[in-house]
Amino acid sequence: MTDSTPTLSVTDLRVGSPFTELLHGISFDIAAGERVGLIGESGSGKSLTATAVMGLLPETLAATGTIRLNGVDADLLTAGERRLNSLRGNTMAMVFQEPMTALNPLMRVGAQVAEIMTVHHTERGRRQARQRAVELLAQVKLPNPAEAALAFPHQLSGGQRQRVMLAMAMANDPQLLLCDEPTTALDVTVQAEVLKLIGNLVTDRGTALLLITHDIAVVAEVCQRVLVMYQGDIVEDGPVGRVLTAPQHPYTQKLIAASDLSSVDDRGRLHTMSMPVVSTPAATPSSPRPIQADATAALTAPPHRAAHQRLEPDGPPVIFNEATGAPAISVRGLSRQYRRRGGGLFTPAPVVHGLREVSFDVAEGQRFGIVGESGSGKSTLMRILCALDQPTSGTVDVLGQSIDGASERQLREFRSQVQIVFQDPMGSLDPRMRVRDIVAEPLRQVSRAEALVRVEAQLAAVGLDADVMHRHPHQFSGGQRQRISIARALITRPRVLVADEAVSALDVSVRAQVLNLLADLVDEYQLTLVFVSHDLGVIRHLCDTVAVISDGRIVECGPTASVYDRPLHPYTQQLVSATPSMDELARRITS
Amino acid sequence: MVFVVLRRLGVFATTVVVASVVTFLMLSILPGNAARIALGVQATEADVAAQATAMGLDRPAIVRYLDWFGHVLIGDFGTSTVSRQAIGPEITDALGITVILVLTSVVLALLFAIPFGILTAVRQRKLDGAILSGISQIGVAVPGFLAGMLLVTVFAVMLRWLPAGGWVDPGENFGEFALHLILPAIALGSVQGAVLSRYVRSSVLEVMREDFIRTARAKGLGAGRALFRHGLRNAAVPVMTVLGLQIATLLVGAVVIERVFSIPGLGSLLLDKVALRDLPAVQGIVLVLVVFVLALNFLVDLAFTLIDPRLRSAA
Amino acid sequence: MTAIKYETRARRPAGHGGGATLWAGLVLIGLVLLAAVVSVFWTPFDPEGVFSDSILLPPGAKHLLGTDSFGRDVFSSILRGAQISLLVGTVAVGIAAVLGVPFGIVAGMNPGRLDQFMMRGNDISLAFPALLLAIIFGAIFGAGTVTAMVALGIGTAPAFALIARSGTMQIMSREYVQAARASGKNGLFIGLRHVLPNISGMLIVQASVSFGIAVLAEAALSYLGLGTPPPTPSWGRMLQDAQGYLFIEPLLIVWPGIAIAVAVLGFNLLGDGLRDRFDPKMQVKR
Amino acid sequence: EGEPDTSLTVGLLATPGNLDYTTTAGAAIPQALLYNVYEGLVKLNNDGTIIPLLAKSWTISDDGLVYDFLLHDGVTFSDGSPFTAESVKFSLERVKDNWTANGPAYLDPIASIEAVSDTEARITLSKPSNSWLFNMSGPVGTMFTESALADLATAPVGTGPYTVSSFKTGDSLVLAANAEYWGEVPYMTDVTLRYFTDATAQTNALLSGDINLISGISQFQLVDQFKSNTDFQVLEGASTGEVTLSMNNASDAFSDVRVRQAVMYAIDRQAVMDTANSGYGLLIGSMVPPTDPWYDESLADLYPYDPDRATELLAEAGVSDLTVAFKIPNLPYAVAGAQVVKDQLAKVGITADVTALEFPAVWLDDVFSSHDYDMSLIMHSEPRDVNAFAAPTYYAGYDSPAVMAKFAEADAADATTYIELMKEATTTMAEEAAADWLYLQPAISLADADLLGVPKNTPSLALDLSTIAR
Ligand SMILES: Nc1ncnc2c1ncn2[C@@H]1O[C@H](COP(=O)(O)OP(=O)(O)OP(=O)(O)O)[C@@H](O)[C@H]1O
Ligand SMILES: Nc1ncnc2c1ncn2[C@@H]1O[C@H](COP(=O)(O)OP(=O)(O)OP(=O)(O)O)[C@@H](O)[C@H]1O
Ligand SMILES: [Mg+2]
Ligand SMILES: [Mg+2]
Repeated sequence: MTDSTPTLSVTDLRVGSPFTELLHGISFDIAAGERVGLIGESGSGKSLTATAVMGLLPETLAATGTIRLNGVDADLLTAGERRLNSLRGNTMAMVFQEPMTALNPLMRVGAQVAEIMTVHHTERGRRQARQRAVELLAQVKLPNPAEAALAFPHQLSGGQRQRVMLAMAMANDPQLLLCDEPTTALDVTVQAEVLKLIGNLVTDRGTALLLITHDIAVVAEVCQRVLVMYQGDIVEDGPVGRVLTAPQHPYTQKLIAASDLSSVDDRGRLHTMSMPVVSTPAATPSSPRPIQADATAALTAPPHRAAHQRLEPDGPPVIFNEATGAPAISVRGLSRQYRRRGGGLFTPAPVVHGLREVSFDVAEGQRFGIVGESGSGKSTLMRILCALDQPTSGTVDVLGQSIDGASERQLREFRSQVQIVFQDPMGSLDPRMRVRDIVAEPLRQVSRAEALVRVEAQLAAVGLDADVMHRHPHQFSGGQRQRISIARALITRPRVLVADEAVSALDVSVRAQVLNLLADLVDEYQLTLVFVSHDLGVIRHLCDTVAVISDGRIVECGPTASVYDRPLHPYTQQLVSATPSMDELARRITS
Repeated sequence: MVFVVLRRLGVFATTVVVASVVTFLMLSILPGNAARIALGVQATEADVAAQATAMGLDRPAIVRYLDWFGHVLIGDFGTSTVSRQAIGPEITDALGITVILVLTSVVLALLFAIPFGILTAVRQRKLDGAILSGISQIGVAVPGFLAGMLLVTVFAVMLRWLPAGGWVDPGENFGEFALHLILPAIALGSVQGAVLSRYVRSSVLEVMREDFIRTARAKGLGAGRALFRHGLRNAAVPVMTVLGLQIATLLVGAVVIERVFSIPGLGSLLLDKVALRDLPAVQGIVLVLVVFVLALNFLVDLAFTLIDPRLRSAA
Repeated sequence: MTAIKYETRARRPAGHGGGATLWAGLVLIGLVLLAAVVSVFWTPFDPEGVFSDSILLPPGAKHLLGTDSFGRDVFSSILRGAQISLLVGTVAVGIAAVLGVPFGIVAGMNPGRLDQFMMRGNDISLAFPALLLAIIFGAIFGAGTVTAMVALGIGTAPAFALIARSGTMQIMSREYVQAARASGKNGLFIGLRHVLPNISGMLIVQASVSFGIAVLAEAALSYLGLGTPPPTPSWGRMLQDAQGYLFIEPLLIVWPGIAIAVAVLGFNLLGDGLRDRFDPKMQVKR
Repeated sequence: EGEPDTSLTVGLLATPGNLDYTTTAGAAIPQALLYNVYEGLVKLNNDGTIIPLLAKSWTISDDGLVYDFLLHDGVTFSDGSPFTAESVKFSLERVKDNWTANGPAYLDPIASIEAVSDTEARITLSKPSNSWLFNMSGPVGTMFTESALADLATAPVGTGPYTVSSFKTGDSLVLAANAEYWGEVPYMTDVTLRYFTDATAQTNALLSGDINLISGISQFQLVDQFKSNTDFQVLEGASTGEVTLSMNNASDAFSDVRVRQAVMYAIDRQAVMDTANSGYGLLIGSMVPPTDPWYDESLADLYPYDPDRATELLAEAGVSDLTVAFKIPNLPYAVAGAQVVKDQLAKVGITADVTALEFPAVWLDDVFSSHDYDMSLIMHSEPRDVNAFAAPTYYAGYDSPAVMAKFAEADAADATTYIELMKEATTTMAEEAAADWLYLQPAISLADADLLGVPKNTPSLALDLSTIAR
């Protein structure tokens, strides 16, 4: 940081549509080699800020203010298109938020990476550019980079695509690198590598970095300075250590408190930053305190085992978490294969293994967590447990009902006893139905009046007022929507609740609310909970037992604390070690 | 692999057989007596009955179907009850004419629609874009035969630059062939072009809003280059679907233009043969049309697979 | 506060998504509708009579748009013709939707064999375009408005089926459908309560566009003599009749031409406007 | 200057399905081939008189039964085979068993045919017949050669001035002058008959110079533009097409003559012609065109337009609220005419339910074969078809033994009595309102101004090209 002029200087940036202003005049600088984090609530304007710097705002939005880049004698907001074209991808580069759609589906990824070099003539020829593209792909740790370069985007996983984006952004050694949630699609192990890579680039080349994320741990790990955005304003700007340990703006304070899954209040509940509008907090005096379910939950914990501990290589597969009495859920040798649609004109449809030979039990009253990377078969398992999908082979018994091959009529009773909460709070609610109808949906043979009474009671139980009943889902916040879907799941008083990534789409603040609510309800109704997440921290907080899935197999299972502290399987070890935790964070910051 | 190809062909063949049954059934309930039409108003009822027997009209439906389709399978469409000639060549001639007409008009339509559609999409928020877009909207709203009538009036009748109609085989006299093709191809193509340009426009608009275009621009590609290098191939996929459907409907749909320009195409042949209750011919024509459309669908699918790697390999 | 924020988000796109186009479309359709409704009760002259004493008059004070070869007031015929166009459009689109939408939904809800089977059936019906059906039906049942409408309806149904199917497949992958299944709801309920309402946007767009196509197709059929028989005025037949008078009374071809263009344009603009409005990409992104 | 242009393109409306008029009905084939490719012993001249063709001359025995034809010498068919009296015998004897269309019954009067020598043929009738020789001028009188019967549908072989050089169904028929023709070789050496489905397309083709001649325009509103255009000539002549408002005499609605007469008074034929036919045509009042010798122009005024009288007649017949099934063919003139008729009938309280039936298929079935109709509107274009119309089995259902007897008597009578009796019979039919013959369709030809010798009238089915020149 010898040069006193910052690499990027943004002054009084305002972005607005003809109807509203979205950014209310934000200003910040980034010096060369400086790593700045940008955090904030979803929708607070983080992505807008970055795209405004790139000059790539959607046509419908207009920006005012000044954006200056070191060495460029013009305001980027008013510079000509030709000028900007020569800067974009060369002097400044950006990694966009959604890796699924940011690549051209009809072009090989190697060519897409090479293009950024040929456009700016930073490589002499097409062939050199291709070669360099392969090198870059290797740098971002894409396995088999030469082959990967020839792949089309759909042939890569989300995380791989994100790394392709990163390779592209780094290709021309930009002075300014803008990364918008560059690791959301990555599992923690890859995330760590990618972050290291970004860090190296910045240090080696003196690049100015703006890193947008909702993951405070990531910020702590990578950045020196952090900006906090709240509703279109930068509300806090300071060194990471200061902001994370002594936040000043109330929003930042709440945000940080809510991010910490290990810090709980005296009831074992997370700190939330809920700003109640229609909801009252879960633990209002009106809602009866639950009878503590600890007595039933105090089971003899099954041993902590991992798959590779199998005694003989060809011996019977391990049955994880094997219950002694009658388990709530009993799964044996479960496999599910998918036959992909279509196939080529001359190739048969390929077979995809969703699950392979999975066996485990879940005892009544247990809070059973399942973790694993994306695509490892978690959702598949959940769908089968809820009889929404049929296994290819194996048996599944839930509450004594055999699910494999059961007809819808045989499942009638089952349906009211096993309920599911889905990942996406918006996607799991029919946008055209009113809350009242959504929540009442699972009820059968119940008069309308009674249904209304029960819906009202259930909404109250999840902390929503009765007046929300006539609204449509889009009129709620993410956390409120997830409460609605929980209310729907609980209205039939099920004995088993299956939650599939029920909090991963939520931002930290809302996440805390929902986790608390779930914990309350599980206690209150004495539910057997099966909770899926890719986030170890969340599982650790909520579940007593955890199973780790990798590539369609359970690789390890045991009491949460035990798995977390003494992981047996290499995959689990990776997973645990790569997960940044707030404790560690605090250590690192203070050191 | 061979198995998959065979299976696809099997499905295709089954579809064709079902289509032939549908065709046969639908046409077997046509009212009107082909024998009476052949003999005219002076013939007695006895003559007509004898003629019907001679034409094989009194056999049970299933026998007639099997006889017909069996022969079709070996390439024999039967003999026209009207021209008393083999129907196959009659259909191929007419189909050839219609296909030339339709393809020419589609090429014209594309030549117009692609630049026009892109232009109106790119300049969507500009005045000229809006005006051009308005023009194409109006183009869509004009009935094709009206366009044809006006073209004839101006270019053939008033200016006498081009023939008012008719058809000359390209092998016979290519210059004349080309002259005769111009007006009908323009009449058919202009409306299709207007329709297609709407699809090109919306498809390009859609692609322009895709994230990967933004990515391309973030690489430093100008808006135009980003669109050309990354957008157009993507935009082509939905446009091709429409194009396939358009060609399919145009094979019969061209009949209106064929009438305006007195072109002996397939649609005209169909109308004439229906009027004369030349059942073997009508069945043949409809079957050829149906198979043509099914084959076209097949080809469009194939083209998709070539353009879009996502369809080529599923992984 | 959060709730308020979401409310404004939901409303904002409605304000400008396809606004001008939508309004232009609605105004044009409004005109056609007005003509159709008014002509039920009143037209300046009888559009179906024969007036041998007022043949082929040019436009004037008495006959706003002149008269045709039967001495009929063209303005009255244009007004009455709106009825036919709207009728044909409504019935054709209605038939297409009634046949195509349930078909598409059932196919979309049952991926696998049934879907494949139904889609091959759909391929076959796609191979019989509306005009071909109109020709065949015209021969079987006699040409006329009803035949034309039915043929157009059946001919358009496969398009509706395709759209409904692809929409259904999207909706079926949504979690709320899974939730409904987990609640023990059967296919009929899911189809009616979840799928249909959620694909209605797409279907309305399709309906609007098909409406325009039907109006044009009716004109083409009338031209071929397969449409509405005289004396009931239909714009397409008016055009055809006027063709013979192109050199005597060229205006005769102009009026029905404009009427058709206005109606088709109206429905196309409406369709475009609605598409923009329903298209999540045109709306403010979350 | 230079070579005279001897090629001609004619625009026609009805396309022949094939070229065999011995088994295929319709006017299209004779129109193209009769007198051009095929010839008979006699020919119907443009003014309606019978003149010699392959027969140089003929004599008729006093009892009207024996016809001796003297044939031209050295005539050959276009395939080279000779035309002799044997050809006459062969061709005419073939009709009875092998013809199914175009009136094989016309030759029923023939008892025997004898080839006296190569150039002399004798035909003996079983009873005298005035119409027989007239019919011999039509298709049934055609001379064929035995050597070329295999391919009548595509390769006609006749003795005429032209041969068929190519035929594309629905598109065109190309004729080339027959270099070996026994008579005077025609001026036009290459004639293309182009077939249109649409009258406007036809006139556009003429206006744009694609074709030189339109014979028998069908939509008369298209004619006026040519009258003022000096590049073209408009030729108006008489056809044999009586546009007929037929009433099913056997139906409940019209079995009472007074009801039929009421219709006659209710219809303003001039107005029908003005409105539906742009004023072109001739009011005839009976089924006789002016080219027939027994034409009586006074019949046109038999039933003047008098709606009051119509109402009276209906009242007399005790008919009120009459609704009739008015089934018309879906042809332009019928569709137009029916609208006017319907309107006029409405004024005397008759409701006509108009249905346009597909022509020919459905109309022939419903109306012509099944007689399932009350009223129809169709043009009868065959020459001298009034006898056929009077047959009780005919679709008109007109059943008058007296009239039938008179027709039979006329046929057997001598030439002058023939005309007299025909006149009486047709007058009776008109008086009894067997049908309402609205008007005679005019034969209007439109041609390039420099064309000469374009036939004006169409008394027969043929379009005689041999007289046309530039
Ligand atoms: N094209 C647009 N037109 C109007 N408003 C927009 C547009 N794009 C984004 N917005 C609004 O601007 C605000 C900020 O959006 P932005 O994408 O910057 O949020 P973010 O902080 O990146 O959120 P997230 O963490 O969810 O990615 C949001 O309220 C969003 O609805
Ligand atoms: N309907 C399907 N058709 C084909 N393959 C499928 C289908 N559903 C899932 N798969 C495949 O099965 C595997 C497991 O998928 P699943 O959805 O269970 O993973 P997951 O662990 O829930 O992942 P995520 O965390 O991303 O939700 C993946 O490879 C996926 O691509
Ligand atoms: Mg963002
Ligand atoms: Mg999942």
